[in-house]
Amino acid sequence: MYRNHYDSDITTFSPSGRIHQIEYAMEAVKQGGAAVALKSKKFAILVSLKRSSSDLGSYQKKVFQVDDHVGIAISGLTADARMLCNYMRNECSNYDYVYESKIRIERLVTKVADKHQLHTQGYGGRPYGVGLLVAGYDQLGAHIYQTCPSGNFYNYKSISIGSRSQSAKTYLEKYFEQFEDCSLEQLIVHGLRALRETIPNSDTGLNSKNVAIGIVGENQPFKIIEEENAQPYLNLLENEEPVEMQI
Amino acid sequence: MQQHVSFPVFGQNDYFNYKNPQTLENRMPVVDAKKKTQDPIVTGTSVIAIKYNGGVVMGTDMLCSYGSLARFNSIQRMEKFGSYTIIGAGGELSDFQSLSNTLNDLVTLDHCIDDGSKLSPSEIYNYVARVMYNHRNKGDPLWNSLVVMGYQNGSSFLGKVDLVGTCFKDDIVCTGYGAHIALPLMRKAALDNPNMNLEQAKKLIEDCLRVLFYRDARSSKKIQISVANENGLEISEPIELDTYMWQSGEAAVKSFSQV
Amino acid sequence: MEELNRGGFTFDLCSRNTLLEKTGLKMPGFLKTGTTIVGVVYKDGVVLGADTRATEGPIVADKNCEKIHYIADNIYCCGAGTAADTEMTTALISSKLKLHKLSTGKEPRVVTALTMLKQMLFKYQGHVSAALILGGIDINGPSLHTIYPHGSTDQLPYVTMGSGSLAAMAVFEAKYKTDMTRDEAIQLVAEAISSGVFNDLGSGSNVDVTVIAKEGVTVLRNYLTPNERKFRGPEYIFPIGTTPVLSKLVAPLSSKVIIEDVVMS
Amino acid sequence: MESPEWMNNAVDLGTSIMAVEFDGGVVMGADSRTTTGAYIANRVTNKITPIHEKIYCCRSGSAADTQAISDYVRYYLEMHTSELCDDPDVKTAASLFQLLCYSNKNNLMAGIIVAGWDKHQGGSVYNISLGGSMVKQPFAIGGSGSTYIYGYCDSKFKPNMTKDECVEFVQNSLALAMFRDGSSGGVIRLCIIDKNGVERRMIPGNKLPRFWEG
Amino acid sequence: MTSVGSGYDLYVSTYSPDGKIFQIDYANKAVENSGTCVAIRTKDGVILGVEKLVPSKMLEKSSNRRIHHIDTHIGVGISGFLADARQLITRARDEAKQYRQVYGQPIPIKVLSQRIASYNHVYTLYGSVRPFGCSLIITGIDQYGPQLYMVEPSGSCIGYFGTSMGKGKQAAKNEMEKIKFTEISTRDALKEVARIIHTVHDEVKDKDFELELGWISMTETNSVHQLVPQNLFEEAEAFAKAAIEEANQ
Amino acid sequence: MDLKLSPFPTLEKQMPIEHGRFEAYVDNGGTVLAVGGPDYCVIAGDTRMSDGGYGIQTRKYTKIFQLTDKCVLATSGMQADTLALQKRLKTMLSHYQKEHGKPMSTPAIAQFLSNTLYYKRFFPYYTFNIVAGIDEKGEGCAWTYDAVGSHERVKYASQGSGNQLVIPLLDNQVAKFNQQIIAGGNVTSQQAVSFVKDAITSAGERDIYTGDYADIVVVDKDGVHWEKFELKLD
Repeated sequence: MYRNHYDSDITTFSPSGRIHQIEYAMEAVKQGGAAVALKSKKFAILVSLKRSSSDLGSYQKKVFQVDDHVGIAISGLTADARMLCNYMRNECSNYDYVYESKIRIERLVTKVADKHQLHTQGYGGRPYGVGLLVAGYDQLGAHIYQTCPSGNFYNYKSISIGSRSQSAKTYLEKYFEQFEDCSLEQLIVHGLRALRETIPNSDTGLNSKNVAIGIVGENQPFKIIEEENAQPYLNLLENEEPVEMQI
Repeated sequence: MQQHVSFPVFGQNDYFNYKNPQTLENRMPVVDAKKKTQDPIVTGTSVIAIKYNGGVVMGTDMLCSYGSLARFNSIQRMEKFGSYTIIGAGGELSDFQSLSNTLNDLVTLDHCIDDGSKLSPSEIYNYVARVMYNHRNKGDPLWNSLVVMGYQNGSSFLGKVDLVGTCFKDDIVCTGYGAHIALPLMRKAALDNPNMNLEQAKKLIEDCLRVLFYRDARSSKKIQISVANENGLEISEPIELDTYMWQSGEAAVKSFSQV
Repeated sequence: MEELNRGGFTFDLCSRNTLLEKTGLKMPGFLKTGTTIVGVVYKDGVVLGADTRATEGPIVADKNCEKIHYIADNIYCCGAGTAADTEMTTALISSKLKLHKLSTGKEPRVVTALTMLKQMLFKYQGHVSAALILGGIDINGPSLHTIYPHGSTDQLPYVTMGSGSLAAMAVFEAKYKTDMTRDEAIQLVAEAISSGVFNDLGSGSNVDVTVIAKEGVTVLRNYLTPNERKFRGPEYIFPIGTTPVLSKLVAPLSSKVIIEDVVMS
Repeated sequence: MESPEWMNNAVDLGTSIMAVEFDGGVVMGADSRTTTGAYIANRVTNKITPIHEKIYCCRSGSAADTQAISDYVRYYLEMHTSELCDDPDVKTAASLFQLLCYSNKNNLMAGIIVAGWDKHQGGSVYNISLGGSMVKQPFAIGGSGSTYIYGYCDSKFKPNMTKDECVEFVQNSLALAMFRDGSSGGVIRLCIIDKNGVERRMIPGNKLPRFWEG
Repeated sequence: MTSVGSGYDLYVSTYSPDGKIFQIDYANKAVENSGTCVAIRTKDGVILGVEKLVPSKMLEKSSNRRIHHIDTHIGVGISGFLADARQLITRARDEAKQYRQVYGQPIPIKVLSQRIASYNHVYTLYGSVRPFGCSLIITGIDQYGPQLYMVEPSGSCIGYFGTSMGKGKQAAKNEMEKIKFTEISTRDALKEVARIIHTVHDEVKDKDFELELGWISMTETNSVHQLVPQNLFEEAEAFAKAAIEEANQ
Repeated sequence: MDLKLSPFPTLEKQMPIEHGRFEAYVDNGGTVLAVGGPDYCVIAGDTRMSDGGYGIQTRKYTKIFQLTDKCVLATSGMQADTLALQKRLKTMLSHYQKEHGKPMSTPAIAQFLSNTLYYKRFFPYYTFNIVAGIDEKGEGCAWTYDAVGSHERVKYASQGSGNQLVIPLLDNQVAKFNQQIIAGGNVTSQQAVSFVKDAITSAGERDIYTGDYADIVVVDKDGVHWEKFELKLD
């Protein structure tokens, strides 16, 4: 990515019909800690890698509950994410207030994506620098969505975002066809394995401090599993034979 | 200067609203509502409905009165909203027309989203209840009593909303004079026969509308019956009630005529 | 002063009361029988029915009051409205009718009672709030009337009155047929009253039925009792001494009683 | 000093108006009396107002209100026509009337019958009553005089009349209403609309149909 | 791209010396980078077909639809930025709703198209915004029969019997010229659209794609716009594949 | 006053008079009460919803609304306002939960409800509330309110149309007013439930707006337990 005439303004198309500012905003997403999302028929889960700025600092929260039936994992600018998360919570409350039912995940994601888009078309603003993974469960089943700073969103079977997410994606692409019939536990293990791929070998690896898991599904309100609660799942991962998924 | 009447403003103005380009608000000719129904003018009377085993049946007559004048005699007072919900209305006709426009907008949007799930009867019911309550809070009520019924995914829905926003779900729901006259009959019938089938329920509704015709001065004998069940929604063609019980008129002068 | 003896009626107090009420004065509440009363003519008689709740505002004042009043041996009357008005009106007419009977030596007719009632109520211009159902049997056969507080009357084969009248009338309109048997008629009346009892908050408790036939009158007091109390907690026991005794005074009974012998002359 | 009644009272169209569908068009009719109080302010009023080429409306209620509304609707409809590049439907005009009447119901006193001809529906009649409800009817009557002729109209109306039958029906009904209603009178104005255009007629006060006058 | 880099092409409020507004051309370029969209109008209906490029195999089917409903009687096909198009769709739905509220009638397709075009046009007037990076094909049935319009970032709005946009638009137009629009039945047109999309798809550049078909017809769908039902969809796609097979032999 | 014969009826005269003007408040009746114990709280409310007059709209509208695992809201008065209030609280509490990661405590809810009610001081919710449950220490507690937010922590409370009938009973049996000998130690929750049932049954006997069924709710450390209970239907 190099600097050119067309990349300094959100209201400028490049001659090839691209908008570089949006693409740069997408880069911001790639700087964030990795997050993985995957789903079976009945469950959708988020697995994310938390970072801390220093050994003394606490770990940055990466998974947020939006409503009982939906939660998000974020990658990119955390402050932007908090705004969007608040927005989504409000939308959920409003829908619940008016209809006494849970908003469909896709409709919620569409709303938040539309909000993204508004920041890509007017001078004087910048696109949101955050990507969201949305996991939810509604009458249509379990869903995983990814949103981008561009305002696009995608309905995935499984996906990962954030730094070194390509490695996780490679893992997911290999196994995603099996996910459909997985139990919740199996799903989490798959998620953790995929997340493990994103950690550089030099690093300490996954532990209960830096992992946050969000689960939601049939008769399972959205719940965040972290700290000691995540340990049992990490143990499952440690006890198993290492998967030869090196690239 | 206070404007006597507010009228919409049309024209090629403000397509582009700088701060919020996606909304239409600034161009909409929607009049800043001074539309208070402090008194209903063209009104419909009772709506009655009951759940049976496998669905819901609702009945209304087709009259809209203007004071005591039987002004419009073939008004359909029940309407379908989406593929699962029917709403029946008593009270001010113009308010129901307005509400039904609002709901049609909602249902059309739901149709357009086309994501495989549609607004359920209960969602529409709750929406209507909020609309009615909000209008009440503005001192600008929609002067209606509404019965919302529906059938979706194997379960029946029946609820009522009135002009102050009171709303509840029950197996039997009646509005207007129906709440005084039809409701007792229907409660008794449901008690005697908790497992009513469609035919029995329809018959019950018809009988109750007949009694209402006998005793409610704002009712007529031209009625419609609608059904929501697994076959979907159906609103019948107008039915002319057979009113056969007038012998009491003879009995009234039979024994003596001094009085 | 002469004006006082002019005769006729004055409703000065009524208009005064209306005025006072407008200024915010609350009139003392009356016992109202927010009521369901019904009557139906069957093949050879009349069946009257009533619920047994008397209310004072939202409070149940009497759970088992009697609303079917005796007028004559062949005539009964159900009352709705202000309890005192209905009771006094029927009692008054009953006694007048008795005198009438003694003076004519004939069995009183229903129309006679009806005429007396309507003339009396009309005289009071609706201020006596008694809504009545008059049923009886005489040489013209069974007959049934309603009397409104203002003095208008109707004759019909089936009638209802009171706050539960719509609920009860609905039953009649749906199920009445001509020339019913006695049992059918009782059944129908009981159902009509029940309809009022269960759907009208002004009516409640039990169902009273009175059957007036040629052979005589059957008073079925508390014909149905569908509203017995369903739950009773443990008894509330207050040991002696619970209430503080502040002072004590014992007076021998004899000192208060004077016994006198009176000799009959 | 009290000013005379006709200065205080707003100008009301105590009125008899009607519109009837026939095979291929509509006939609209109205009396011509405008009153302030009991004074006849205008005895040859025209209460049938053009909204568009082939869409007219009969007005009842406050003269000022109904004129203001029809002016607005005429303007909106003209705007609409230019956007549509085609003649508007009668229903469109009626909907505009409804929108205005409903959203200002507290401040308006207007009962309006909209009728006309369009290529999609043919002749059609819409009644917008006081509260702002819109009802499509095969024939509509309105105004204070209409209450006297409901029975007559119900007994005489039949669907798919010829134009001449329809005109006669309207004349007779209005004459009866004008005879019994003190607020209606004067001449009968007629407006016959079909696909060929609009024909306006006037029946002078001395040529009205006459019936039993007891 | 003669003027690229000349400095006159950075904002939509700037003309180049030869009188062009380059930003609009660039926005069109965004449309041309996107999957092909084809529409055909027949006697009693309109068919929409979209070549939806699938960037990842982990995507759910039917994700990122490029055919949307505006009202019961109107559907649109999209080429270009999906996020931008969603704004236009929201706008179009509001327009349809507002028209119905005021005039009590469904909005005519032409009116809707013109209003959306005006909306697009506004975004070509100011330097503070950019044009929409998408084109819409608006289809539907109204009082005047089946209608088909295309609305572009520049704010132009043109009616067609058949048209196309996106990557393969020229190839698709060539294919379409053989069709007799006044004679073809809606069902046959469906197959034709499927065939065209399959024909113009460039397997070398874009691997995976999903065909999306939407239609509205007076006889087949009771004038309600909908996605083509599964059985007809499969039939059309089978036809398309067979036709291409045949052509390749 | 002049009696001009208006040739056209004025707007007022033309309106059908039978309907009357718009009345923004309706009292849908019903009785709720709560009794707090050492480590539990019992709440009861009937399920009759009347139409403001003599009609029963429905026999099974529950007046008790669970706010958290430790707190319920019992409300009588106007149903439409009740519902709006419940929804409002529900929304705010769920926001609180998400922001703070824990549910709001019962005393905090009590204060929050007061604020919510006072917020509508000049167009009040026509509702009569009791907030009841267990507090942070696990003790049973109840708060009683007027329509605009004045509130007070109490051991027991009752509200609604049967209030006057129930309150003397509670004064006597729970507060033991004016009694020299106060028998028995702690009341168990079963005893309290039985007493509360008796109280609501008695209200049903004499208050026409109370009846049909009752919800008996017990809040203790294990959560909120619901029971349906029959009253008279007349």
